[in-house]
Amino acid sequence: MTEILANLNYWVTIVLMISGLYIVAAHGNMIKKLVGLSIFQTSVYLLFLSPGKILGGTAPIISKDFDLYSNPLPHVLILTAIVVGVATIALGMALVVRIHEAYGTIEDDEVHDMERE
Amino acid sequence: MMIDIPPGLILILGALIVPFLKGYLRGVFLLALPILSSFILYNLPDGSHFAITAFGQHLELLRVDPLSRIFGYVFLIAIFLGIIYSLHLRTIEEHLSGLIYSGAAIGAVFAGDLISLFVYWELTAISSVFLILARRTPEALAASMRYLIIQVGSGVLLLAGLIIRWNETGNITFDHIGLESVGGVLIFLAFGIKAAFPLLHNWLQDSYPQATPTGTVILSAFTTKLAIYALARGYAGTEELIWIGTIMAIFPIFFAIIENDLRRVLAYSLNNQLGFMVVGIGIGTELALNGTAAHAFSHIIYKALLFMSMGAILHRTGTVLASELGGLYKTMPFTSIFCIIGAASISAFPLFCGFISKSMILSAVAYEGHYWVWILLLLASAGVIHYSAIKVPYFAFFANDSGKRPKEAPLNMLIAMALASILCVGIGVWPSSLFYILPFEVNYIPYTESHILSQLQLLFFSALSFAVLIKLGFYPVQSKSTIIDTDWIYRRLAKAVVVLITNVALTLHSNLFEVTILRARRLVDQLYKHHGPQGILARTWPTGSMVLWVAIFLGIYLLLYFIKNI
Amino acid sequence: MHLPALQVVIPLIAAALCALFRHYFLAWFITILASWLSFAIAILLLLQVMSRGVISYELGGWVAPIGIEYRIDLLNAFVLLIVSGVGAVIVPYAQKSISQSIEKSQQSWFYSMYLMALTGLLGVSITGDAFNIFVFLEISSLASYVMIAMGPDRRGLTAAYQYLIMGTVGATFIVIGIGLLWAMTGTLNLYDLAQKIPLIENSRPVLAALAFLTVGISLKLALFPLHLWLPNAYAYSPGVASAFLAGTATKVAIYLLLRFFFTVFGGVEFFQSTPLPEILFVLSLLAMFAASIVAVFQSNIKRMLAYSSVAQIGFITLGISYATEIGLTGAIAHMFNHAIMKAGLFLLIGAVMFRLGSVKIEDMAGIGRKMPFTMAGFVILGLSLLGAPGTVGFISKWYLALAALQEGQWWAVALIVAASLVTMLYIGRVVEVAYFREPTVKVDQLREVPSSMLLPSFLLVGAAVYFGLDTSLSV
Amino acid sequence: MSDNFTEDKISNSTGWLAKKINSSKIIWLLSLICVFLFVAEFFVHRHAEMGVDEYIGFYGAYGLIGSIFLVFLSHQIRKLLKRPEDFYDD
Repeated sequence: MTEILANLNYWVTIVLMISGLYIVAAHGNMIKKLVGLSIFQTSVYLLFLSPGKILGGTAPIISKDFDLYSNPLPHVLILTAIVVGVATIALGMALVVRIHEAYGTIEDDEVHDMERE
Repeated sequence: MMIDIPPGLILILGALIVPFLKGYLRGVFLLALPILSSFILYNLPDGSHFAITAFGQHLELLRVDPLSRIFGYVFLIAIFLGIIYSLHLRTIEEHLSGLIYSGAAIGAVFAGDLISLFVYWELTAISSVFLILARRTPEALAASMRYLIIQVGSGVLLLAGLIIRWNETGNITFDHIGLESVGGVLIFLAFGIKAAFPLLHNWLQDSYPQATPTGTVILSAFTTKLAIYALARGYAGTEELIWIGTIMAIFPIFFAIIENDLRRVLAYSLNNQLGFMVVGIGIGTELALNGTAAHAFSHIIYKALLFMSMGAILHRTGTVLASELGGLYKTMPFTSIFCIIGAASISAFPLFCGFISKSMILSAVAYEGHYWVWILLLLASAGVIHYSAIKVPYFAFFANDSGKRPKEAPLNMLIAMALASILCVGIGVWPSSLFYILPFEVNYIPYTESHILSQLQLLFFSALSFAVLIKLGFYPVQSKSTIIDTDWIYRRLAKAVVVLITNVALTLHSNLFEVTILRARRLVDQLYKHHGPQGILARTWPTGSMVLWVAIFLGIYLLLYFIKNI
Repeated sequence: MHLPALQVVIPLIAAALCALFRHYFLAWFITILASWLSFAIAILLLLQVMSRGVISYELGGWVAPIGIEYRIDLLNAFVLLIVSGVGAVIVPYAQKSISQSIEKSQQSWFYSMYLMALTGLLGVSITGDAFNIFVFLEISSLASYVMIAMGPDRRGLTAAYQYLIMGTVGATFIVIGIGLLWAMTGTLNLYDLAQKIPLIENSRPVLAALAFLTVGISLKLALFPLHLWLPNAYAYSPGVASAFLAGTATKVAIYLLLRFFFTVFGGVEFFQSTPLPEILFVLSLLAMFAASIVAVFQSNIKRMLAYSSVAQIGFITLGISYATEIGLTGAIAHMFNHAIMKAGLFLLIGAVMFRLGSVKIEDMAGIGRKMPFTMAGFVILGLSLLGAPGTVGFISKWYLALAALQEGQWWAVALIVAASLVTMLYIGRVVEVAYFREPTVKVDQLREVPSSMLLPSFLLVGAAVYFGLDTSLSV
Repeated sequence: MSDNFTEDKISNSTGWLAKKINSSKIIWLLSLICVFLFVAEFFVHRHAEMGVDEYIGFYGAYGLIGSIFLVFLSHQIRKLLKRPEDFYDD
């Protein structure tokens, strides 16, 4: 148990990752798929950020009062990754809107059936 | 002098100019090309002339020696005759393809290394297919595709063989190869396909009769004789060839006797004549190789002549089925005479060219003491007169009158046939003219009393049996039918197999993923039935299934990488 | 010199300009300027690398491994050349093609996206920073989704959506792999990673990272059977986008595969100690056959070419799976050659679409007589695709066969050849319809496409023949 | 189109060869030549190449019997291989 707790951040990452993928795979609703995708990406943010956190450390602003800082690099990276993620989801949503206009549905299998015809 | 221009290249480059010419100018230009090319070939001394370095290899593009020279000459004669024969055509595709095809064949003959041989080898395949396609019938289209696949396949084998050989020996010069190595065997097979070895032969009977009237004339000259040249160069004296050749000389006879399409009959007889040449290569003595070269030379001419006469009939009547023809001698007298000259040549009548060359091969067989081979080849010679020499002219021009009264062949066709006939008789009467260009010195006297007599006996008794069998009604009735040959294997059997496989593949492709997902889902279904009425389990979601595959793959990779680590 | 930075920055700024001005012709003009400039830069970079060796460029003056380093060696200089070359050749063609299929008001967006995709792909190839790779990959992917969605068919939308899901999953896998590596080593610089990984290369996180990277990159390069997003994406996008993506996107993914396996993960020895060569080998063969056979049965010619791409990628990964000098030479040569051939083929089919308004094979009966140049180009590139001597396709297949021989795998040579024969079947089908059928009424009224479309296509056709004869560059 | 050479075709035709009498004439002529060739063998010095061919009339007999054999064998083969004309219609 303590071992699980010690690596809690990784366990959360894995659970998020798997549930995100599961939603993408299992849900037919295109928006829900995007939600799953978003959760999946979120797990990555956690994966990057959590190792950078040092217990008792503070934000990496140099000051005389502190000598223990968190690693700033993951924050920089993940800010970028979040922007990318937002752009992806926004584009995905836009596509879903267009698909709804064109097909009248956003259920993956219904669209799939319409295309087959 | 323009010594260093490869003769084949002149034809190929010339072909590129043809589309820009019209009318008489085009005709003159077409005829000038082979003449110019022969002139250059005549002035080329023996030796290697045009070496370049490519693919990190030393390539000899133009190696002239007596063996390649005689094939070069006869190929030029053949394309010259072919051009005259096709001068009446308004379209240029056959001229173009014929020129490139013959140029490639000539290029291949003068190729001094296997890589340039391969390039020309494939070029003959690709350029010649248009001669069949130009017929523009669905059958021709299908036949041409089969032809192309087999021909390109031969080239591919050649490529594989040459790579292996290069790997083994580091040498790609085109000289004696032999069957000792894997590479040698593959190259042998590649040549064998083009030479129409038994069981590899059927592309010939399948495609040649489907080509245009002029196309078949040109086709008949190059591909197979190029293979004969290649075999003579690479595999002279290979014993296996003797038996391969003997079988080749015998088995087409049966098919030729029962075949109704006269151009197909000629295609089978082409195969039978190749058998004699292959035997000659297998014997491999100087006399035998001389005989092979001479036979290839005369064969190209008389077989072209026979195909020309059939082509003329096809041109005028639209058919060459024996069961549809007969009595044409009344309105096509010249064509019939030329056809008979061709027939006399192929059956090796004294005073015709076939007599000279076939005698050389038979004598070479006899001198080496191959008793059974000799007996069987004699049988094949007797058989030739049946299906090829008598059957073709008989059913086309005489036999029972079909009531068809076509016009005599166009003038250019007659001229081409006349020239070929003159060559047939000329070589038959003055064999020394042919002996002069043979690869080895000739000490052979074809015209001895004994030889003439035995040949005449063989021919006339055989002819008598034909006449009697026809009279008594024992000769197979010529009727519209399909005779199956080894093409059955790929047109029926293989087709069935391929259809099966592709069906399976297609079904797999479209269903495999979904089926797998479905199965996975069923499993999940049982485990997570309580997951509510959402009913994710009965449906298929393409995007979803893709993602699932990704996950599965991730799992597989993780597992494999970790296993490796343990 | 700031050439490495300019390589990426020029198309990026140009993309922004296109979006700002929103005038269709101006946008096209900016695009052509930017794409040819970056092509010129790529050539200059390749020449520099050839003469002076590896170029290292520190962005903003921050020293690696803290700053981002652009590092150009022969391999990625070559990839830059492919990407920018294909990108540059396509633009002149695009104007006519795009003006027909996309509304005027939307055209500047298309060009903007085109430039963004170019930026992303160039960035992926040039950068030496692992996270940077992810960012650029996403830039190019996002732009491609938009381009695909702009296709004339509504199926373009679903294709784009599917590609978006798959692409994002793939990119996320890659970034997970990168994250694990970073967690283990504390660096994101590829060359720094290469130093540190051998010390810990058998630890589980590193292997997990490798698995994530493998799957993610396989998805991006459409390695069978993770190719399912590709056929629709290529088939329903505008002709220009199909040509661009087919020529570049998968090639960059292959570059990534090479870079990660052979630079970051310690090269050939490590590669061969994993089961990857075997997996790659089997999947490549499956791709070569399964995808080719599927291509034979396609009625939509763009889908046919898309499946053919999957098969040709199989040829490339086959070469990689051997991990020998000849095998890799073959793979890289085929990467270059396939970029030329496929981009050219898609451009020519785009030309058919431009006139005929359809890409169904049966609608193309007799088109060879009406659009002789277009179809002649198609035939030449088709011959190249099946590996006829005298074309680029021959060179790369020659090397692949040699690589197989070096391993003593005669039967693999036979399979390579057999797969090429299947290629002949689908190319032959098009040739048959185009040349040996009587033209339909619709085809009979067609004219050849304008030279602004023909010339770029023939530039690629010419390249296919030229590099088939002069092999000094690609080999 | 008839499958065979029917009798009425022969009667319609006017050609020299088509007449039954003439076709008999040809057979007689051929037989005559054959006899002549056979007799000639006694006057010509025969140069045997393989052994069997020293027997008088070997070539003639072999030609006659050999070709009859070939034709009859073909008959049998045809029964095996003959298919309708549209067998391969694909």
